[in-house]
Amino acid sequence: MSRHIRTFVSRILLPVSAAAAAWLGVPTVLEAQDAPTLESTAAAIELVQRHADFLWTLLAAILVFLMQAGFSLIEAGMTRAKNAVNICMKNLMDLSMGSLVFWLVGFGIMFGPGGGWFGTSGFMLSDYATDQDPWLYVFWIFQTVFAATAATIVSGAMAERTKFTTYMMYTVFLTGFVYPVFGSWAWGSLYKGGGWLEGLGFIDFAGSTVVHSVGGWAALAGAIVIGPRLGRFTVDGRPRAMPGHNLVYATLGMFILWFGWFGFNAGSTTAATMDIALIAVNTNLSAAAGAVAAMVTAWTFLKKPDATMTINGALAGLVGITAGCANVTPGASVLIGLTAGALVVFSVLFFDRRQIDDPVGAISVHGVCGAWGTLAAGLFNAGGVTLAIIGVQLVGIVVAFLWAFTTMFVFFKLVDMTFGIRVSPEEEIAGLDAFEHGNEAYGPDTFSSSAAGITA
Amino acid sequence: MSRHIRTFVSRILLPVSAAAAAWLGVPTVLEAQDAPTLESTAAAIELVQRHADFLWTLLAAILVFLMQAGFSLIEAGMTRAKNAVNICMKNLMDLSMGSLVFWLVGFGIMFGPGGGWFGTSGFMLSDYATDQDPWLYVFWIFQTVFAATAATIVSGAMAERTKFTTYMMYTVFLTGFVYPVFGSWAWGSLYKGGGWLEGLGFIDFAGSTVVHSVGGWAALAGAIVIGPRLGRFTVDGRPRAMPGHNLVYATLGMFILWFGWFGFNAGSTTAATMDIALIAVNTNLSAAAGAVAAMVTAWTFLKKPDATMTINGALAGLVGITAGCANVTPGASVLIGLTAGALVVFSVLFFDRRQIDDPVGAISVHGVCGAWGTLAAGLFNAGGVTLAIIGVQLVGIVVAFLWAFTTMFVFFKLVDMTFGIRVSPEEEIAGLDAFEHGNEAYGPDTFSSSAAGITA
Amino acid sequence: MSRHIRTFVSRILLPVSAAAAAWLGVPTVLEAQDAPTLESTAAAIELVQRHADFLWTLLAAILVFLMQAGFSLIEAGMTRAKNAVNICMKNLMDLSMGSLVFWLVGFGIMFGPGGGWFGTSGFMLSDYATDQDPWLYVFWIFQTVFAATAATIVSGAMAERTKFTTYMMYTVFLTGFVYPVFGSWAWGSLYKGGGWLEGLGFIDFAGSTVVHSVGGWAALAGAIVIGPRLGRFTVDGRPRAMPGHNLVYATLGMFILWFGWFGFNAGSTTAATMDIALIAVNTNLSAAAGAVAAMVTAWTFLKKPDATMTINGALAGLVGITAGCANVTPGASVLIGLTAGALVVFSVLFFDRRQIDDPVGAISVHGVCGAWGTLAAGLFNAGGVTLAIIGVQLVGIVVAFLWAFTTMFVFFKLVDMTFGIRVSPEEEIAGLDAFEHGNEAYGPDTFSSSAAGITA
Amino acid sequence: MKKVEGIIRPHLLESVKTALQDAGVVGMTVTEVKGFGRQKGQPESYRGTEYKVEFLPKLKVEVVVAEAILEDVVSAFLAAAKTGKFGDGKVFVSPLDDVIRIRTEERGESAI
Amino acid sequence: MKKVEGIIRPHLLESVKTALQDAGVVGMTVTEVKGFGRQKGQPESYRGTEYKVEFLPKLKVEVVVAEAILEDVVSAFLAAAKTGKFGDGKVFVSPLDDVIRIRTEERGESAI
Amino acid sequence: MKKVEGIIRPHLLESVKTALQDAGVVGMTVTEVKGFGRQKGQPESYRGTEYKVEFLPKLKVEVVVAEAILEDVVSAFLAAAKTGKFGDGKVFVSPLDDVIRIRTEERGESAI
Ligand SMILES: Nc1ncnc2c1ncn2[C@@H]1O[C@H](COP(=O)(O)OP(=O)(O)O)[C@@H](O)[C@H]1O
Ligand SMILES: Nc1ncnc2c1ncn2[C@@H]1O[C@H](COP(=O)(O)OP(=O)(O)O)[C@@H](O)[C@H]1O
Ligand SMILES: Nc1ncnc2c1ncn2[C@@H]1O[C@H](COP(=O)(O)OP(=O)(O)O)[C@@H](O)[C@H]1O
Repeated sequence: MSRHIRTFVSRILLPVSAAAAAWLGVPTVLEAQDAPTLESTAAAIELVQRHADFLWTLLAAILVFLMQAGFSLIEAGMTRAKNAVNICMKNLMDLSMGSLVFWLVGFGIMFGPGGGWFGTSGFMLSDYATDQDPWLYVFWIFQTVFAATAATIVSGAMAERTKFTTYMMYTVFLTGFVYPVFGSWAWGSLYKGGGWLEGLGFIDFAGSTVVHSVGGWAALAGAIVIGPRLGRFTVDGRPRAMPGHNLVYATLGMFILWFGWFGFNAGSTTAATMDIALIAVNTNLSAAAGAVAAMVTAWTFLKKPDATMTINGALAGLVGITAGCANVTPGASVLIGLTAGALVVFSVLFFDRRQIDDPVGAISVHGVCGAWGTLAAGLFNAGGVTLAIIGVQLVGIVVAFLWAFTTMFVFFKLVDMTFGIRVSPEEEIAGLDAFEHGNEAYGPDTFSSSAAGITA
Repeated sequence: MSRHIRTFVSRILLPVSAAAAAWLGVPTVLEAQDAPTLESTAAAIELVQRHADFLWTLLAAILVFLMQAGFSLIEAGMTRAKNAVNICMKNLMDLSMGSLVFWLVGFGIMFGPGGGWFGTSGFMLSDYATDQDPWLYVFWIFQTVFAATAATIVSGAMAERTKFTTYMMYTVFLTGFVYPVFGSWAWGSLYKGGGWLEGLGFIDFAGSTVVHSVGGWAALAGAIVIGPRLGRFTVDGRPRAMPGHNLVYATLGMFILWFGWFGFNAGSTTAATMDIALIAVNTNLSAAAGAVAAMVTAWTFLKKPDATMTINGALAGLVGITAGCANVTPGASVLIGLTAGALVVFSVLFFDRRQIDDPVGAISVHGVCGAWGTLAAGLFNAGGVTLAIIGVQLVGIVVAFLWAFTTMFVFFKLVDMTFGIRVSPEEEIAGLDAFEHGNEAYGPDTFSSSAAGITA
Repeated sequence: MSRHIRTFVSRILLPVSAAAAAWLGVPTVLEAQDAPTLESTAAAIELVQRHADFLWTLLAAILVFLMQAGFSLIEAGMTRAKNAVNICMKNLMDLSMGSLVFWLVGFGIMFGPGGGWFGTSGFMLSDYATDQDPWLYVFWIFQTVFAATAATIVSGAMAERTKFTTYMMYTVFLTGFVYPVFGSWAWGSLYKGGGWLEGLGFIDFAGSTVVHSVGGWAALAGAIVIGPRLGRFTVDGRPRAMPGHNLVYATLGMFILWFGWFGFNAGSTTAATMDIALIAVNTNLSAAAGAVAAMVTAWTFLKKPDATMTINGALAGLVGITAGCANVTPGASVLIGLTAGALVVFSVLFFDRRQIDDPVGAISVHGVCGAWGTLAAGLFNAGGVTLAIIGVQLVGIVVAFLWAFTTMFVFFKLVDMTFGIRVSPEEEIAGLDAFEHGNEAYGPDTFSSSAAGITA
Repeated sequence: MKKVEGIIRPHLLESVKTALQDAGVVGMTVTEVKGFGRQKGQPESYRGTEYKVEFLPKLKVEVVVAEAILEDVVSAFLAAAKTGKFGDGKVFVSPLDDVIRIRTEERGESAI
Repeated sequence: MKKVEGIIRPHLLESVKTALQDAGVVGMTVTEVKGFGRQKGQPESYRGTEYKVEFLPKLKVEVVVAEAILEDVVSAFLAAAKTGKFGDGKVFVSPLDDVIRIRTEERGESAI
Repeated sequence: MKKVEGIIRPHLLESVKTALQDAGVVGMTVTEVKGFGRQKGQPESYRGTEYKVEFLPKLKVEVVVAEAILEDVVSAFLAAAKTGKFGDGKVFVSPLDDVIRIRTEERGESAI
């Protein structure tokens, strides 16, 4: 943009940030005109640090943003080709609808001041008008991608059989109500809210419970209400394999999620500090340990090092360290990851045995390992562990389950009784892509070359 | 690298940046030897801010860089398997050739001082020798990935029928002449140039017009000159569906583009300021609104929520907010995105009806929505809107069309009359991968296992 | 996290970084209570710069992290579908096992103080307890992703025929011993070590030799010991084409690697300085030149612009500039890239002729071009070139080959004689996915829909 | 000996397989095919252009059988592949001169 | 009743389909196959190793018809699938004992 | 004229092709199929659920030949496709009424 526009921008819309022109060589963080004083210098330093905080928080948000692509790939890869378009659309809508809904209501409920139960103002970023503080913007985008992440967890667990319309109602309900309400209890004070749970000293640095368990328990409710995919279990209830259609997608998705998770965890400082180093180390070690543990567990109990279990293991390690990434040591992170990796394998088998069909293992990865991570954040607390700390952690874990599972179970039941939640067997067999979207993920190349076999 | 090398590097090649050794614990941004004075402190603060500006601008450039992968995926996914290698190679060459050509001539034309029409010096980064200011480097890389983006837009619109050699001539011509010349009119003053358009106060913060419309109108010229793919329209001119071969690629590509766009828009501050927060919020809201609007529009008018239209909608929202991302409010961004999302669907149908074959919708997304975004930057200007502002915006929109469409139309016509622009029908039917590159995107696995069916 | 937790975190675990609360508006980098003095201001400035250094180094590490996904895609894409899961699992284990092993022993060997041959302390991040300096954490994660990169290079060269168990032994051996030992010679002084090679003034800024050649020569040893894939060469020794199964994956992988390489090279400053600008420019120009040169070379000598060669060319340019990215000019970078791009094509043909089967060209890209890049860093040294400089570079190149090739050759031979290194012909024909992992990368969709053809 | 080819709906393969085994079939060969006929595909639309997929996914199940069990095999197809809706498919019975089992070089009925 | 199998070039399916319908065919089954014959593939090269793809993509169009329209069907193939260049393909006519429509269990000509 | 269909192991296509050419065959059509029979697949497991893949990848090689070389063609299959293990496959020989080469409209033996 031209210099003209930039200063214009700053003047009109944003608190004077003369630094915007730094590269032009003119002094900027300090008012050029008069000689620097100790006070002006001090203020300038704070301003530069503040710029760094904005930079880090925004970059972290951008990293978390890409996790949507990771979820799309892992979910599409671990399900069948005939439903790939539908999975992608669901993830895209979690993000798109989610962003709009969180802007309209979610953020206000989660971070607005309120009666202690949830926020009641600050909708549509209205606080900017009053405060003129751009921090609101960077904080909002960081929180928005978190909300979208919570929403997208359910998509995998209900894959291959859920009506697209119903799914969108769910997305609006979760990002607009269920997630922000619980969030206000644990994280409200990060902005203008304040919740009873954080008041107790609940430790959930980046959201093992607030984001992942809430999403995971919502997924559990959904999977129970909608029931398993046709043919997923034999008449006498034994599970039948229903292999995903592309494990390369699943692997790529896992790497992208791991990549984004550095922003998810380390970004939760929302400040450019040295704390981010330890957090990133813990995140990486726990994920690595999770992958190894899941692989070994699968190898031992299921004969082969199953790739999908190993992938789940890496994610389990990531979910597991999310709560405690800032208050445990690297050594503890390895233990947390190892446990999560083993746990996720048994959890997947458990839900299979209970005939709860979760094509991608979302319930086990996010729900179960989210709970484990929240507990571990207390158990391995570098500051020492007390019964009080453990107690508070358990309260948070239980409340999250009760809140998310109950509200979503009721919601899904109601929707099922009214609009219906599941597609017809005919559609399920043919695939949701054709019926819901009129698309096919993989064009019948022979039959489309020179559009043969197609009549306009 | 060893301490030895680092200081060596700084000494020989770069303006002293002692901070390079910060982590060694020795004071660095301040000259250690003598006690700090107010002046040295002030200078040090400026230096740290400058480091932050470099950091942000480079990171933004890196984000924009990845958009090349996004374009490759979206274009490959929305076309047929037999041309996937060709699409990938075209995108890789847009970036590779583009980088070299922009280094050789493009940058100088766009940002060098000149007679007002375009720059005439500063080729091959020659200014560094004179100024010794490394800002040139970071600014160059940021501008280079922008140029590559403009170039790659055309690749999708002319997909599945363009000669590879011809395509590379086009890339050189666009990144070396068409794009930088227009760029110098609107953005020249960002470095040492200066153009008449920015002089009028033209608002195009991150390039709805400079990058996207220019690329989009070039795409229109190309699509018209080369004509539709075989079988794309019936003899009586009705369009026939030619489904893309992988909508998962298309979705992943869209997410990667959205991801990179945060760097594209917020990075255009080329400074670590608080402005980046609002810009990122606007970018995200407009993209989300675009996706939702396109989906609803397709659902309403085309019966189903078509995935490819929804993907185009997200991109339409991104292109639409690019010009005004820094001078409109979040609320306005939502409106801009909603409009762009609806607009792109009708635009795609419009060009189909005119029998202009654009496999990926590049003309509608980048050309049409780029124009809309440029207008919107005036209409929703937070600083208030005047007829003058609108007038200038319209001038920019029209001039961009005249310049890009005309020059490229003539270019493509000339190339067509000389070298020929389109492959043979035989090649088009068999696919460009085999004929142009001697490759197949998807190895005939059965037939290649133990190399059966193949004779060396 | 709640304010409570944050300060808690800082207090317990991390050196006071009050800035963590910057966004709360309270002064932070300066102690608020007492008026600023020149000294406190100076210290505050250093602290902010330090924060920027942490930010950049961590972000660079995150970029490098994603290169694992790039390697997975390029290797999976250039091999056959029946081995895609195995390739993905190998890459995931390089990262996961690698992270754990490098934490346990590798880092200490590479950067711990020691008798000059390699480090002997600092295992499991133990130095943090003594120094309380979080720099260790950010430096560790940056170095860890480098180690994982070195490890993953071999995976491609030994693809489609190596036992999974054997591969994991290799990964542990390389990341735990071979890589860190050489690394200590060239880079030890970056932390607490110090090696004879850097003592001589060896220039390898980001690792053309330390990372890439070491990985490349290990790959050569592996490829020789394990021998070519069944059917790769005719009885009379002529190579037979064995096309990869997905060149779109390969292209995406290449873009992701290029993307990550900006972190790899520019991040090696491990400081937020202006040096990063030149480094990024050089990296981009060399990669671009490499791609173009490889394409032209293939076109000239192999009749067609082969996509896989062009992709190798971009990577060759990246490997080639890695050593000298900070001490050569942009013009020199273009020359280095052009040479690397041509070189890689002939190198691939050379190893083919010697019947050394390297499905992805890892030996040529990383080994050969790594050596070239290390030499070029001396030849094009902006500070001027002397015989001494060239001599030292050659010493480094030769020593790297002797060390990496010999140790790995012996290792692979021993493993082969004991556990066996290669899968059975039956398994090789059926594919490693089924036998090693019990998975198929691409679910037989028809045969899995409603689980037909499958009996639990 | 006869060759029986059944064109069936893909998702019914499992039950057809079982029915054929009950009828005494030990081996069969299955091919993914596209079928054109009375059954009309779900109208699809791509970027606003509607189109009918006229060639629908089917499976062709080929079984070589001895005359003796021919009728049982045909009935097995009818029993397992029938939904009563357009698109159930067809069974074709054609003559066969000889069968050879590659592994043992047996010929004729014993090779089936 | 006869079974007619035509091996054709993939991109000509549309016209062959139309020609067959004009000849009175209501149903057909199409399979993607690889053909080997006089037509030689475009020489390809992968990483510098040249190779000829000898097995080229073709479509096999199977139609079961009543004797009555056999000749029309054969001519339909000739009319719609012929380019005159190597690789146009072949038409095979073979005997058929019986046809059963699964949906209705009709047998013989009426089941076609 | 006869039609010979051989079901073989995919990786043996190359040798079968050569053997057939030696037997005088100039053209053939190959289809990727899934075979069910005595040979049992490698037991696989997906996320802990074991399953046997019963339908294994095979190739069907179709050749239309003149009676004269029928036996050589059959022996070619036996020679090139035999490993002696379960799953080698089968060769089916069936009658053929007519062959037409689309390119030249030749009919009968000369069209093969
Ligand atoms: N005359 C024919 N020749 C070959 N295949 C046929 C013929 N008629 C039908 N088919 C196959 O049978 C399938 C079902 O036929 P269709 O007419 O759709 O339903 P139905 O058999 O129930 O009348 C078609 O998709 C096609 O594969
Ligand atoms: N004897 C044969 N048996 C089976 N299929 C054959 C035979 N000869 C040719 N074909 C099929 O016909 C196709 C075209 O034959 P080809 O010899 O290439 O050209 P043309 O038929 O024009 O002489 C081949 O690709 C193959 O699929
Ligand atoms: N009766 C049959 N009809 C059709 N195809 C058959 C029949 N029996 C076997 N096949 C085919 O032959 C293949 C090999 O048969 P199988 O019984 O597994 O081994 P073998 O032929 O060595 O006894 C099977 O996979 C199947 O494709």
